[in-house]
Amino acid sequence: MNQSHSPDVPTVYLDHSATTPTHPDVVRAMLPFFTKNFGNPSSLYRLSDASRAAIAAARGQVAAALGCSDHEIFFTAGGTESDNWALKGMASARHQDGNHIITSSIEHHAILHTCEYLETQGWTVTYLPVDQHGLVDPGDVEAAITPETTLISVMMANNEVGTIQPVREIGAIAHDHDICFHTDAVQAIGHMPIDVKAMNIDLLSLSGHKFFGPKGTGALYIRDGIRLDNLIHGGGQEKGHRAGTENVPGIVGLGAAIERVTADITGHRQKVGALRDMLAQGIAERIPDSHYNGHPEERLVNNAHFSFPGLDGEALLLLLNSKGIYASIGSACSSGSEDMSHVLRAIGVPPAHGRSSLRLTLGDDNTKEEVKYVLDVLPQVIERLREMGSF
Amino acid sequence: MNQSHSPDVPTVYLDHSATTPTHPDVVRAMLPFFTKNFGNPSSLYRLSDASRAAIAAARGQVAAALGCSDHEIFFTAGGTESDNWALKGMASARHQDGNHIITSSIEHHAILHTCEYLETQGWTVTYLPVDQHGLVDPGDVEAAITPETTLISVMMANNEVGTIQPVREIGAIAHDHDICFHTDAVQAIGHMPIDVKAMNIDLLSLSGHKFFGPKGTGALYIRDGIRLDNLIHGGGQEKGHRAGTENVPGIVGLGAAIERVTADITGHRQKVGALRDMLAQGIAERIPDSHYNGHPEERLVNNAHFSFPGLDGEALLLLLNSKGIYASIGSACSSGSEDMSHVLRAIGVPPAHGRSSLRLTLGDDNTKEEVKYVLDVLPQVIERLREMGSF
Amino acid sequence: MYNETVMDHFEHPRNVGEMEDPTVVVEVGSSECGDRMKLYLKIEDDVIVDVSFKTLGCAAAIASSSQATEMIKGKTIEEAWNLTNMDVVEALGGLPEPKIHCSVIAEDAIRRAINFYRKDQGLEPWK
Amino acid sequence: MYNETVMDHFEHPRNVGEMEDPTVVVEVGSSECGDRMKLYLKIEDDVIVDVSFKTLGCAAAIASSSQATEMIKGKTIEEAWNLTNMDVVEALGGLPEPKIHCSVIAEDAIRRAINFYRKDQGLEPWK
Ligand SMILES: Cc1ncc(COP(=O)(O)O)c(C=O)c1O
Ligand SMILES: Cc1ncc(COP(=O)(O)O)c(C=O)c1O
Repeated sequence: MNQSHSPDVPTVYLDHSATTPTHPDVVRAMLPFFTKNFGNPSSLYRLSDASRAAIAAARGQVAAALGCSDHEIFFTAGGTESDNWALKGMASARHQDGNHIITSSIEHHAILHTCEYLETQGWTVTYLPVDQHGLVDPGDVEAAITPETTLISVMMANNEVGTIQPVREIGAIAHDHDICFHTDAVQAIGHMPIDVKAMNIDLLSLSGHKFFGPKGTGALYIRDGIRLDNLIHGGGQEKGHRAGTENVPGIVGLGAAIERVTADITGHRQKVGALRDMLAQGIAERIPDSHYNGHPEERLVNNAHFSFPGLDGEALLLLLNSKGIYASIGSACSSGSEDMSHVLRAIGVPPAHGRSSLRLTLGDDNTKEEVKYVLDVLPQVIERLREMGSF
Repeated sequence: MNQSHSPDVPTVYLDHSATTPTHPDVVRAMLPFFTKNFGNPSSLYRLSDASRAAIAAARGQVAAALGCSDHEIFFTAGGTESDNWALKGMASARHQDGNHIITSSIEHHAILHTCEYLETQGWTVTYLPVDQHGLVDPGDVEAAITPETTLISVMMANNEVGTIQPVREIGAIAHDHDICFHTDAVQAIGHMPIDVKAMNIDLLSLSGHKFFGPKGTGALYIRDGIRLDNLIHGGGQEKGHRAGTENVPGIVGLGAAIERVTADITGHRQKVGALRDMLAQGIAERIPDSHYNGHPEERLVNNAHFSFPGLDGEALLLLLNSKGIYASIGSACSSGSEDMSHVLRAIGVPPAHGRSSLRLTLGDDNTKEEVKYVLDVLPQVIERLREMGSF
Repeated sequence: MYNETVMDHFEHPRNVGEMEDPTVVVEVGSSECGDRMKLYLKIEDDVIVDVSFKTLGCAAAIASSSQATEMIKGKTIEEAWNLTNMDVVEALGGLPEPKIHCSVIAEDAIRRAINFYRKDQGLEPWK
Repeated sequence: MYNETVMDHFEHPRNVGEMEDPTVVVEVGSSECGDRMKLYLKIEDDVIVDVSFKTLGCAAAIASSSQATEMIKGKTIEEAWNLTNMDVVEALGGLPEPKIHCSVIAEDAIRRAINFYRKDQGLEPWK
């Protein structure tokens, strides 16, 4: 447990799906590119050789993590930009072939709001339902396909309840129908092995700050032969596909971070999986009327998501905060039941459960001790809030 | 002069318009937000207070530099994104009012290629000519206005020849006709005082790495009351106008850098102006058949742009490189006369001059000694190349 | 996100709990966000001599409940009637804009309780 | 951007300059990018015994000129005729894709010079 604001309160960060600290090794890799090797990669002179070489190396690191070729990787400013580019770029490039997009109802807003925007521009979008565990049924994907369908976008793993989708099967269906398949893998990187070829993926989004890389960095994998219109026009960077002076330190950090976090996925899964199971089982045992949301097995190895009816999630979050525990809620009070998280609504969580939900997402930097501390504090805090709210 | 690759060759960086090193103070300001204050600004807990406060402070720093309110500043991933957002967002928001855009023929590709894209989407674009010094005539702006015109975009200062446009007059004309006025001020920040209100600017783009801030950071000023469609859809960041987890260290760096570089613009103009004049006069005196491009007075205080007919600019650049001098060419050989820089073509530079052009852009980190070194080396190098190419 | 006064009232809410022998008890719910509050008043000679509450709600709802109960303790029912949710927000030193509505539940509960009391006394409810 | 061999030929070009008493001199220009090259050959018994050049062009054009002149020195005109720009690029260890065309000027100049020479000798130009 780290040092924290007040001497006797520990700091237990359990919100790795929101963001992660940039790993010190990653920061170290980035530093020379701020001050020393600062040359614009587009410049011809020797000073810029280091920038160019560093970008090429980072491209290789990302490609290696996904099982693709270097030239299939394009750097962006984050997962949101990658998602926007994939959807708008593909919709636009294939608008002559059709105007129908299929996605799921539990995508991140970066996908959903982009789809809603495309709907205002003449596209039709099917938002597939999910079962109570958050799973998309590949049969539903197949059934939703029309002659107008040009793009299917289904996330690899959900950011709230952690459910992992049958991406390979969905990709195969897409390809059977000559439809492009995009997956938002922002939450998946580092937590499960990814091979874009074997998984039938044409486009894949990722975001650096979700795996101990820097914020404001991301990438889009674009399979060879897939033609995408540009999202951001201007200079000839990224082989003319994504304009703007390259964020060299950020790209270096993204590369270092993805290499680091994919170096030993098996070990990570064992370690973090054990902590998560200890946490989830401990909660189930100690806290009455607790409900585990998401899929029992097909879920992110670091995700535990619960509802504790009889209290408000935000209040829970803030009391945990005062105990040095940082977590996330499924749905904010200001939004209330009507605005309950679209994910919880889609998996059929009742409003009273939805407003009382808590997401705990672990990382390699968490320890058994920390989990024990949470299992100590959480039941007390929940009991206190339930007592105050029961009548 | 800094230490460099080989012990006896100095390093003289004269390409500040391409990019700048991130200032050590700026890096220092950024560092805590990678590892310590890494919380997602959207998270409710105390850990994220520092991120939120830092973003608010940076917004204030940018606003102070431009003379606007904090809530008129929106962070982006660079000048290119800001330009794309301004043009596409405004074109789209006002498409009911008209489909005509006015810009100049010497804008950066971030503007020109975005305009070309908009042309494929049904917009009409007028590319105004400039005089031999690179100036847009406000009369031409007025004459180009049609009832369909919804947006005028003219850069504050040109990135190649440094010409400063009569932005205030153009803005006044735009407002007389109820047309939105955008200016790309990427090259201007720190080199001249800017007051968006007095200068009649509705939208302004800037990019951090041009003024000793980090690459991959930028901002768009959106005047109160101006409605712009979003470019990047997703989460509710930037008050719902620009989605994506905030690049907190980058934003902090941008704020620190703009505060630093606008703290003493008068002093900067005196210091760098003197160096630039020493350089330009020295070149004019020592190098026969040299041609100073751009405007004699209305130009960026750090910009010197020359043509040296009888040689190739890239060859010149590389020989300078081997002497430790880093500069930029107006137009690359691989492109040749047909593809001569659109800016040089627009100001009527003949192809033989265009291919032999050199841009030297100074910064506060340059010294008199360095300028002397350049004035020593440049004539020799030019003579050698001219000798090799004269017959 | 919340200021220190709000956090203090949230972490250490005043007047929490049930009350023996209250003069009046009401339960109100906000349909907007599902918050619920139970308010107990002990009233003597039109003066609120004791008050307690229970709330299921976010930090803003709990802090507003706590602050509001502090503000009406010892006051006449007329004074309590005139307390608005914005008075409570002000006393808390402000709430984030999207959380303002969470303070309405306390005002609601107090007015509803006062009118219950008045009806009990055979008086017209206030409007 | 350029490899070391290219940079070496560019910074220290071989065979630069005018030649006294050349057998043949040609001047060629690339309309594509405005490069120009002047090539001097001294030919004895169909063997290129000396060569020099001047070039106005980018680093790739200068390095290609230098490399090409090295490759034809001492060679028969037939051998020189068969030298292609890609041979030069290969000898240089490669050029960036958009710079390949800059190596064509040297091949052009050599072939043009050889045919001048052959015409001088009353022979048919090669194709
Ligand atoms: C599944 C998913 N997609 C997309 C995003 C957007 O990524 P970013 O905020 O880095 O742009 C996130 C995280 O915020 C996410 O969890
Ligand atoms: C005038 C101008 N506009 C826009 C840009 C684009 O900025 P960035 O490359 O940081 O996206 C640049 C610099 O590259 C520029 O000089």
